[in-house]
Amino acid sequence: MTAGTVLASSFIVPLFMLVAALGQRTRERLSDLLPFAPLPALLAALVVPDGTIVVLPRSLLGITLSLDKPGAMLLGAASLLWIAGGIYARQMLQDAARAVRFAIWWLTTLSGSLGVFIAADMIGFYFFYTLVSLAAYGLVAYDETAATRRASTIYVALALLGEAFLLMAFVLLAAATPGNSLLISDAVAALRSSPWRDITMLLIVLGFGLKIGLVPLHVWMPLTYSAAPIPAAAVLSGAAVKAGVIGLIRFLPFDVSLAGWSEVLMVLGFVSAFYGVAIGLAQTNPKAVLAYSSVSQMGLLAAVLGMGLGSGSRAALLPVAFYAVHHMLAKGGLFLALGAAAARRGSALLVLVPTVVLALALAGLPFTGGQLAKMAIKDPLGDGVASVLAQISAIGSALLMLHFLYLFRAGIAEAPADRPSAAAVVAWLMMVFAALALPWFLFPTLDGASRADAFTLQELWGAAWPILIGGLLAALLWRWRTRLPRIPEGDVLFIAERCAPTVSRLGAAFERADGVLRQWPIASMCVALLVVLTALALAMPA
Amino acid sequence: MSGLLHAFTILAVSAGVVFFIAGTVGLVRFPDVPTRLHALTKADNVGLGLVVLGLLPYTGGLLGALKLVSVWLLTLLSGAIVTQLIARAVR
Amino acid sequence: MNSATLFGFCSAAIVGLGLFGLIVSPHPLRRILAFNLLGSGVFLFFGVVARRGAAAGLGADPVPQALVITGIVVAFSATALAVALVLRLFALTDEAAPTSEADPKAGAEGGHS
Amino acid sequence: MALVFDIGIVSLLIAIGAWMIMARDTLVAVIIFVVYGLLMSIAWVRLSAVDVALTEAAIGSGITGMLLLSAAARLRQTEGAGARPSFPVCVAAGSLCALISAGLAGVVLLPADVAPTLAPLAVANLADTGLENPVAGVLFAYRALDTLLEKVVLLLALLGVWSLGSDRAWGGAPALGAYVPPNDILVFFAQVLPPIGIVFAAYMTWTGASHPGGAFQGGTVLAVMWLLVMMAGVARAPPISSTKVRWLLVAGPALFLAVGFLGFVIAAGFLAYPVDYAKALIVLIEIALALSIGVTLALLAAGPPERTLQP
Amino acid sequence: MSTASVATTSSGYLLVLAVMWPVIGILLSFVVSGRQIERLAWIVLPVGLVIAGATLIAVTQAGQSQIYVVGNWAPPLGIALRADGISVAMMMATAIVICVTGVFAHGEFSQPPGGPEERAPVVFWVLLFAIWSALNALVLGSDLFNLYVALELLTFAAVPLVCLKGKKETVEAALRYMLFALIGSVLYLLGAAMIYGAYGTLDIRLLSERGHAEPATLIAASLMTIGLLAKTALVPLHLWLPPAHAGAPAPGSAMLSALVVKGSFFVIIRIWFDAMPDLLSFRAAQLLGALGAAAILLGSVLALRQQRLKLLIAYSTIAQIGYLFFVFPLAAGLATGVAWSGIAWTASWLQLFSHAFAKAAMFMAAGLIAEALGHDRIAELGGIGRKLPITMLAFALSGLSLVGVPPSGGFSAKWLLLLATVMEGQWWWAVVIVLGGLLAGGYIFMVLGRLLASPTEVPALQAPVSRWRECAALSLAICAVLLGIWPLQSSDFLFIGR
Repeated sequence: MTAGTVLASSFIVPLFMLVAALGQRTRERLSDLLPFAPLPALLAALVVPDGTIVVLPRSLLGITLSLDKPGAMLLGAASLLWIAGGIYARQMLQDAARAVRFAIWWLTTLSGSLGVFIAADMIGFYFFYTLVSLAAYGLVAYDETAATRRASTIYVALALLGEAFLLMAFVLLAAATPGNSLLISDAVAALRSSPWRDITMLLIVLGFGLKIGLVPLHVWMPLTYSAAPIPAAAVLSGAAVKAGVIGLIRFLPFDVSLAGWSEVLMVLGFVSAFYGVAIGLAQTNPKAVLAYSSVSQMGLLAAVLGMGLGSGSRAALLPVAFYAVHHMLAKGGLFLALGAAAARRGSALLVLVPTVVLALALAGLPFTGGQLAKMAIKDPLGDGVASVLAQISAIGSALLMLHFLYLFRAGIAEAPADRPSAAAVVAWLMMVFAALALPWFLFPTLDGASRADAFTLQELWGAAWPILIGGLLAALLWRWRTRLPRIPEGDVLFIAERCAPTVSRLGAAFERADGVLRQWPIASMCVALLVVLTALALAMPA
Repeated sequence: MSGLLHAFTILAVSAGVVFFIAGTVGLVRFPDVPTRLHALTKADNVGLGLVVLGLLPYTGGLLGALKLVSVWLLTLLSGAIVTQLIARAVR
Repeated sequence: MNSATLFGFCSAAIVGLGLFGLIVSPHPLRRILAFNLLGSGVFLFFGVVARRGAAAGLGADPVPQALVITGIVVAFSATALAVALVLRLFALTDEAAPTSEADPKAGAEGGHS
Repeated sequence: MALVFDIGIVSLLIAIGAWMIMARDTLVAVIIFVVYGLLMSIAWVRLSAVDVALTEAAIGSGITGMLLLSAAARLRQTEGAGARPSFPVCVAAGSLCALISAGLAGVVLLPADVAPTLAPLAVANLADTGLENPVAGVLFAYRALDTLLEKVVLLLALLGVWSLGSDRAWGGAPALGAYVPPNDILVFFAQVLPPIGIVFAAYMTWTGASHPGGAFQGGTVLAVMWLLVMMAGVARAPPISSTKVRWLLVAGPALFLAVGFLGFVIAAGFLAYPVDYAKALIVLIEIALALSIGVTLALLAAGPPERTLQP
Repeated sequence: MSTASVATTSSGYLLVLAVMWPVIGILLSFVVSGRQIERLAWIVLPVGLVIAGATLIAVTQAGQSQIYVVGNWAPPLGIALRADGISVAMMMATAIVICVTGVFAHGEFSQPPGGPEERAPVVFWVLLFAIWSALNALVLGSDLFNLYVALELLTFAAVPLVCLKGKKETVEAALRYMLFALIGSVLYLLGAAMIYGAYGTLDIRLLSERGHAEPATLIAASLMTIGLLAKTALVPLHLWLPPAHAGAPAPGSAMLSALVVKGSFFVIIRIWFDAMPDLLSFRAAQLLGALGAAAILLGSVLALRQQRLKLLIAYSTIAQIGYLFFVFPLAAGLATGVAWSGIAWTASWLQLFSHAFAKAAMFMAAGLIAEALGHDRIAELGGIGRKLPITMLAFALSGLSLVGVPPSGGFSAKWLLLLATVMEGQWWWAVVIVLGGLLAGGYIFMVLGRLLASPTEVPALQAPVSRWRECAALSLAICAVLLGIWPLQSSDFLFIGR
């Protein structure tokens, strides 16, 4: 039973810390608790054996928790990232006016983000998913500027839209499962024979696609990550996005080969992968570049999941989880690098070298976690068109990362040196070490994979040539950088903003209709009209 | 005996009705308010009196007759008061 | 075509008139008047139902008649409250804008004070 | 022959109803309403519902007419308020209302083969209530809960009217008759009629148990007499905070409720009466109700408190 | 006429107490002088809560509805009171909301010590008792005319509550509310008359045995339903609700939005699910559902566009009422025992109760904010939430329940409603429900954003807000969230006596 309580404590402890916010005295010290909140989750990821299932009492919504291998991997990495983010945030909130409110939103998002990896029933999953996506609003809207207000409004609107898709999908799943069981495993098993299979799959892909930023649902990502403060951007781009990945892992029916949907996912994935790189190159803000890199990497993951769906086997799940873990650690590290660089302008070299390694690791630099991640997803991709596209996307992400490094170095040069803060650097170094070392420990857990394979010449060269070509392209790009187009963050968003006036005109039409309806003669005539209509509706043979 | 009573009732009630008609014609034809009031109260009270007189034999018992007469007396009282008030209000 | 059916048609007509009066009257007092007319039409319908239910030596079924008596008293208390509201509304309107012509039109200004 | 009289009544009623809706001036419409009320009470007599005819005459056209008349007089200057809705709206409203009344007429036309009635049941059980007037039996025995709740509705309406007074006038007296110039004719009338009225009301309440009449009609006559006295200035309207008035208001429903709860003990349940002295209890309740209805209706017509209490 | 005599059950007396206890409160508060009325309230409120609790326990233990034949006259002639699962649940919710409103209103409507009797406190407490008694009578009544008198009692208690503050626009709102509610009750009365003309009885249980689809019954049913729609303010008959609920004092609008509007809805349910169980044709059910959908969309969009917080919440009430009317198209198969009609039935009651708690809490919170700021313009809320943390929490929790975020009762209701639409195959309702949730999310987050915003200087508190009034609002919001624990399948408690 202790494993169960440890597992449950991973999401209950942060929520419990929220209670501390009510007391006047404990409220000031809330921001100091941030780094310690994810510790139970880390413990759970390490200690709790796979496959443990615990059903919480009815008073806690009867949520069922279970830990499987991908969940444990993601939970461990996410808690590491949240710890690092917590260290950074604690230092940032030292004297900030809105520290308490940020801490409250932080703890809620943290609880949701960790809970989502271990939820085993639909209601629990939806509860955690709502926590992580709606509570992030507070993190994004921390800086109180016009840009952050616009970003947080768009974020909340799209988050609510995603919630709506998922709610409908879960209801369709629940309707198809025999008996009243709300377990995800039963629901997905019953999906094959459900009369609403395609609509459910569409809603699942839309809901989780919006979370992982598949094109065209990615528009909120660049806005949100550039508006959010550094620690928030790190945890949101690292851990929170993975809620979508675990959602796809849990809810896609891998044990039956759904032909149509695997192609859809692959197309969406690869389009996002290349689109992310293309638009990322046209960005000037390093945070936006990282955001578009997330769009690209998540697109790649979606493509791998599509292939797994097509092959009808669950083999692709663990590699996807492994790739996601590496991306989480690397991306978190890069965001924290931005913070650390801003904080320690002095020895630029000390900050630059690890960042270069981390950035190229995302593109699959040999001897790094990236290479292992690329190797892991090679078998599910097979050797057809998909693996070629994957190689090309590796080149693209290498190019994008070099572009980021160029901006990063320029950023360091003229960043205002406020004061070197130890916490920021500690958090960043922790992430760098985790991103480089952790994949090596986790790699053997993948079935049929050993560390030794990574050192064969053929593998090393396979990982190196995309980076070399990327470097070549980057050099070319550097010469024509002046003529590169500047695309505003959230590129296709301006189309949405252009149709905003039509929406407000629709609202005004509603208001006029209400004005007419609320005049006395019209309203009382509606009474008479409804009496006649109801009488006719009742009288006519049904 | 009842034939005589019937004749008496028909006679009295029809006389009453004639007075009512006279009162209404007065109300319609007369030029200003006081004269109309005058016509109404005079004619209608007498008319009502005759109708009550005509119906007395059918009330079945003294109590019914007394009630009918009291109706007439009350109408007389309220008619007079109201006419005074309207006349005073109009002047 | 006995008298009960005749009064039934009368009540139907009066209900129609009352409802029409409620819809088209602009002044709240006229609406209260139309409400009373509509109410008396509905009570007349009760009376017709009672008259048709005449049995066991009674001229009419006593239950609907008792309901009508209760209904009339309730209708009166509704009228009293509504009239008091109208008087209070115009008193406040005069207080607020004695010069401008009082305008309790049933426009849509609703609660946008 | 009687049918001709009925047709006359019905056509008059409909004509007056239409005239009332179409009248331009509100005061004219109210006067027509009073006439309509009196005609309606004749219609009730034709439907052999004498109790209802009395109630309609007393409450339906009497006190309601008086209330509307004083309101219309006071609001004469707001006459031009608002325009009638546009023509198409009137036509649409008219057609919809015509449709509804046609539906109603259709329902009236096709009665059930044997008209369902509760008359036999009511008469059969009347003996237990000790009353001879079946309508009083229904009001005070079979559906006593409705009558009790309706009394509470009356009290609430009164409280609603009182709540419309201003804060500082709370506890003061309604301004009825406070401004009327000394008018000897009205004073004479207010001294002659009330004694007759009170005797008449007492008789009406007393006979309610066996003949048409009862607490409501008696109470209304009492109310009208008190209003006449107040309007003539013979007696001033009582302050609403006077305990005597409050007790009088509550006496009727409180006694009714007490007897109802007593039913738990001495009879079969709530609002049940022991068979042998059911009539005594009911008459007692009727008297108390008549008193409190009289005071309630009078204060309802008198309106919200306006004059603050002169200490 | 088969007069299967229905007998008073063992704990039937509780039903009489439930209706008559607040009436005793009313009569006493007329007599007792102004200052003791609060003490009277401290007696009436807890005892009323105990009565509601006792009835709840009695019905759940007995497993079948409790009946009380008033005056020992069997129904066709006399009146019976009947408490089944839904009425006892509604009674419990009413008791809780009214008691908390009483606690909340103690600060605002208390007599100043010494000094003459004040107007507002006396009137408020009497109206509170009257609303309670009327709702209990509505919920327990099983005779159509008795329900009419209860509806009138409810309207007469609600109208003066709207214009208690005496401002011009509240008096005008009260007048429009009064007249529209009167149209509703007259049409209801006309329907009742036609039903009596057709079947010779007004008792709901006897009607369900005798009722059959003939023109008179159908016209009567439509008249009654539309009359009650006017009192429930379903679009397009919602002209009176926004100014009335926004203008009333905070505790008043809490009771109006949470309870009074539900009273007439309860009677519609009695008509279509008890009196005439299988007469609701598919088209009529779709019409009611369509009106509900229109209410959701119009109410939510207009709530998004409001400038004043109380008007926003009033329009949100109009939207949330729309959800209730999906019970007619979805649970139509209830009589014939279709499985998922039970889910739709449970869903709409869950929605009704969670909306009652959430909306009462939200109006109280808005009242506190308006009191603290002196106005309730949303644009200038200026982060007042940081000065009133508990009010802020109450508003957030009730908002989340309205939007339907997981731990709350609103979510369970929305989940079950969606499940019912899917099972029933009427997917168009699902689209409206989800869209309504989105729009609700929109206006709740708009207000939360303004409450949490931190401009350069947060406006000073004009009037100190006492702590326990905030806790009263928070307690109701927590009730709305606790309803989330309700098991997510058709609950048999709501089927007692069906």
